[in-house]
Amino acid sequence: MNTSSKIYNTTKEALSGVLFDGMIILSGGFGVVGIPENLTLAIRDSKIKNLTVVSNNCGVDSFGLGLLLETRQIKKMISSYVGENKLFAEQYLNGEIELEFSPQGTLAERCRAGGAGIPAFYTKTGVGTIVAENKEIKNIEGVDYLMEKAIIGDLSIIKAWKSDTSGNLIFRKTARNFNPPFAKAGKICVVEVEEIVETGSLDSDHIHLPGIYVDRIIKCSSYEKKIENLTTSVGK
Amino acid sequence: MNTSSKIYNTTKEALSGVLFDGMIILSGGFGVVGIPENLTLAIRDSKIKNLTVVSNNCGVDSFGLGLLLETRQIKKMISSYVGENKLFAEQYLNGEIELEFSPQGTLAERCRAGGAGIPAFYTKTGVGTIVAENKEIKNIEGVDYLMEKAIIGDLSIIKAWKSDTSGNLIFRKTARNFNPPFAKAGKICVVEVEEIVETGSLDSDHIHLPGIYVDRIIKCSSYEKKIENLTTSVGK
Amino acid sequence: MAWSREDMCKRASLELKNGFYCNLGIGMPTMVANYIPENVNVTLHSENGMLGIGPFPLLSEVDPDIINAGKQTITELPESSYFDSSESFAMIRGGHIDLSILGALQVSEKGDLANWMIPGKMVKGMGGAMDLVAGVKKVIILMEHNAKDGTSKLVKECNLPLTGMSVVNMIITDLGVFEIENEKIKLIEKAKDVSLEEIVSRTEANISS
Amino acid sequence: MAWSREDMCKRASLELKNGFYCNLGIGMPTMVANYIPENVNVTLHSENGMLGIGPFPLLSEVDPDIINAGKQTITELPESSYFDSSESFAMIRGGHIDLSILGALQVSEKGDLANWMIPGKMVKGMGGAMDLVAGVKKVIILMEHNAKDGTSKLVKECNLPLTGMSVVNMIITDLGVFEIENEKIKLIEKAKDVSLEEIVSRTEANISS
Repeated sequence: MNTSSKIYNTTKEALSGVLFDGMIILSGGFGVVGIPENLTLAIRDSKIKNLTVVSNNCGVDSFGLGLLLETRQIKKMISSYVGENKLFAEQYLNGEIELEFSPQGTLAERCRAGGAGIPAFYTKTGVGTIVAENKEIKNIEGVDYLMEKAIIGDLSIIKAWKSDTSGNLIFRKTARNFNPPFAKAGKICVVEVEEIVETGSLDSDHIHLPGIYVDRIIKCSSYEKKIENLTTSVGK
Repeated sequence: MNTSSKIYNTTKEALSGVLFDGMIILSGGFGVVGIPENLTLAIRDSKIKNLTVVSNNCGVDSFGLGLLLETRQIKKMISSYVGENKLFAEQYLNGEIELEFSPQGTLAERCRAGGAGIPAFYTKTGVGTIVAENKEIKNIEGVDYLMEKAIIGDLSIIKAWKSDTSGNLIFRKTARNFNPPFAKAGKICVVEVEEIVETGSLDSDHIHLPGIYVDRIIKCSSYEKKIENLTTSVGK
Repeated sequence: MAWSREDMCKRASLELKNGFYCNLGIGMPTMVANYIPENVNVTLHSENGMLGIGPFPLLSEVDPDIINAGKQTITELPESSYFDSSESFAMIRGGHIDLSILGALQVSEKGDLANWMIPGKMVKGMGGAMDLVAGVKKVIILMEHNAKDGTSKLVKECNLPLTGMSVVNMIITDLGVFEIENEKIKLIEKAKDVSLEEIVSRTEANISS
Repeated sequence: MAWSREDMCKRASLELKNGFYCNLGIGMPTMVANYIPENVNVTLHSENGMLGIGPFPLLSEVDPDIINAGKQTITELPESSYFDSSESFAMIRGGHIDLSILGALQVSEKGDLANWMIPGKMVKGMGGAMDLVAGVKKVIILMEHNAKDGTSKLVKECNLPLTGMSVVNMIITDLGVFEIENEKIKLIEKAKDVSLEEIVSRTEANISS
């Protein structure tokens, strides 16, 4: 099945040799949708520490990145929203964890830039707010913009729906979110997927993330896919 | 069929009210693949002049943007490569047309930035070359980068394969190229397509360009799809 | 008599014009979607990567991979499309979204907005709010006119950390509708049976009309 | 006896390692693809928006919507994917392409490259060459050692307009293989039956070995 040798058999193997204390990890997902739940478990079990984790959110209590808070493996978070997590609040107020807020769109773009060889860009987002502190302001054609710098991670862990054996990826619905830009911004990108298909069985016009960005693939059979806010309507 | 009123019946109607002398037009395509051949004809027939045209290439003699050279409607080109066009060379050497070279990736990114609200970004491309003349150089973490500014057009004309009635677009093979970034960077975007399908018949996970970027759609039945370099192999 | 929350949502829904692409914030702004007139075709954007938000699903239809920015389970529509977060915010930052309706803690006369942080309390984060107010063509704030302690939320100067500077175009409260023009707040519509005097007395900011 | 063009392409093909993503320039570099060993799995990138370039099509298979950066008709492979130009150059600029092989007019001792413009003659444009040399991990130049008039293309300083500064890692000519290290050109391999004396006499740049 595997000529490319990108496919691994366990999450532990898929992360072997790429983990170290103090590293920067980009972790895909929005809320708990599209998060690499199984790779996160493997990082917990690896016991590496002093991590800087870039993720839009920090999971919820006892799920996703919340697990790495329990084990105190995270030294610093770069996020746009950490409101769903009591343990985060506790550790932050105790001074046990650092926090850098990046507006959601700026965070996505900083990683997209990191993957695209753009070290910095200008944006109106955050001008006149605390986000602008210690950042260069440039006036371009009469408007003030903030310079934001790219983010590059030592490792990206992401979650896709399907991969082919070359690492071409397809995501499903809103589980795509931060996964593609984070994949591109990691020096190494490890992806967990629900299904691996033969190369050639995905439509070449509809690859969401080409295999060039994917170093290692692990198929996981267990997905909890927690729902944060179950909202439903009644039938007509 | 049309609730969104984005669909027009002729290329002339699809461009009515949006053309003016001296405007900036972004024209999709690479070589002559994925170019808006029919909208280009309608622009020729509109007789607007003094155009600044942003396009990776300038068509070939008597096809694509080459047609607007014949009628001398183009005042300035912003391109990365104009080598396929004798008439361009002639008008350039006579001083009849201005030319701004932008490296191909920088050109694509300047338009992507224009569409994404990023007025300027830094890149290594072109540092130490004539492309860097009169541009700001910034040293970021020991490396020199060039500041490149976004491009926004008064109008984008692009070519897609299929559109649904909401303007969600699908491109085909290498005919995608500059069309999506140019679509995003135009104040108005007019797209010509080979087929219009009902909204709901395209896969929501596989829309290349969401309808938010598309203002007007025209289905064209005539496609010449010229081939510049026919290269073939013999069977085994 | 001031407007009810339903009245406020209905009034806000009149700002959604046919063909608009809109982003509705968490809370009351999300509810505006329930009042969009049938003949008005609006496409709702969710910053986590979706255009064309449908209604909440039946329990049997719930799909954990389809949520909105408030992490609520939702459904898709025939015109829906999905994309990644960098693309989603390119739409926002690039000015392709026609209208955003958001909640607020304070709005100043200049249109400064504070809606993400109360120092001293735990900070949850700005999420996409700073991007929305900086990028979307028109920003409408939908909020109670006064805080629970009675203080005015329309202020001369915000003393809470800002979400954006000079970014608000219109404010809809339980007392009326206001526009920001040339760094002034102008009353353009009063809630039924609410007097100008009441509005002025309950507002810290200067109001012109 | 200097290397033939086929020898040069074969030598260049040895630089394509298993698992590499490569971009091959127009002309002789494109031909290197014909010499990739069967057990080496390389994915070819085309800057107009494709990964996984296949061979030229049979006449009956020609598809005008599938071309490479040289505007030649090509075919796709099972692993192929298509994307837009901004994404294609994000791959290049972001350092995701392992190797680019390009032609040249001049290469200097510092690794400066000139390959896009001869002033006074009509200028065709740099296309994607400036992006490739600035972004790709390793840049190999494949060129004749001397121009048609006999002048050396390995020079002390380029006098033609540059494509990039200090960007070339390796040069393969009909006389041998050279690496640029610490702003010096080092000979690492001579073509069969070519002497060091011949190489030095036909080269303007200083050569160390």
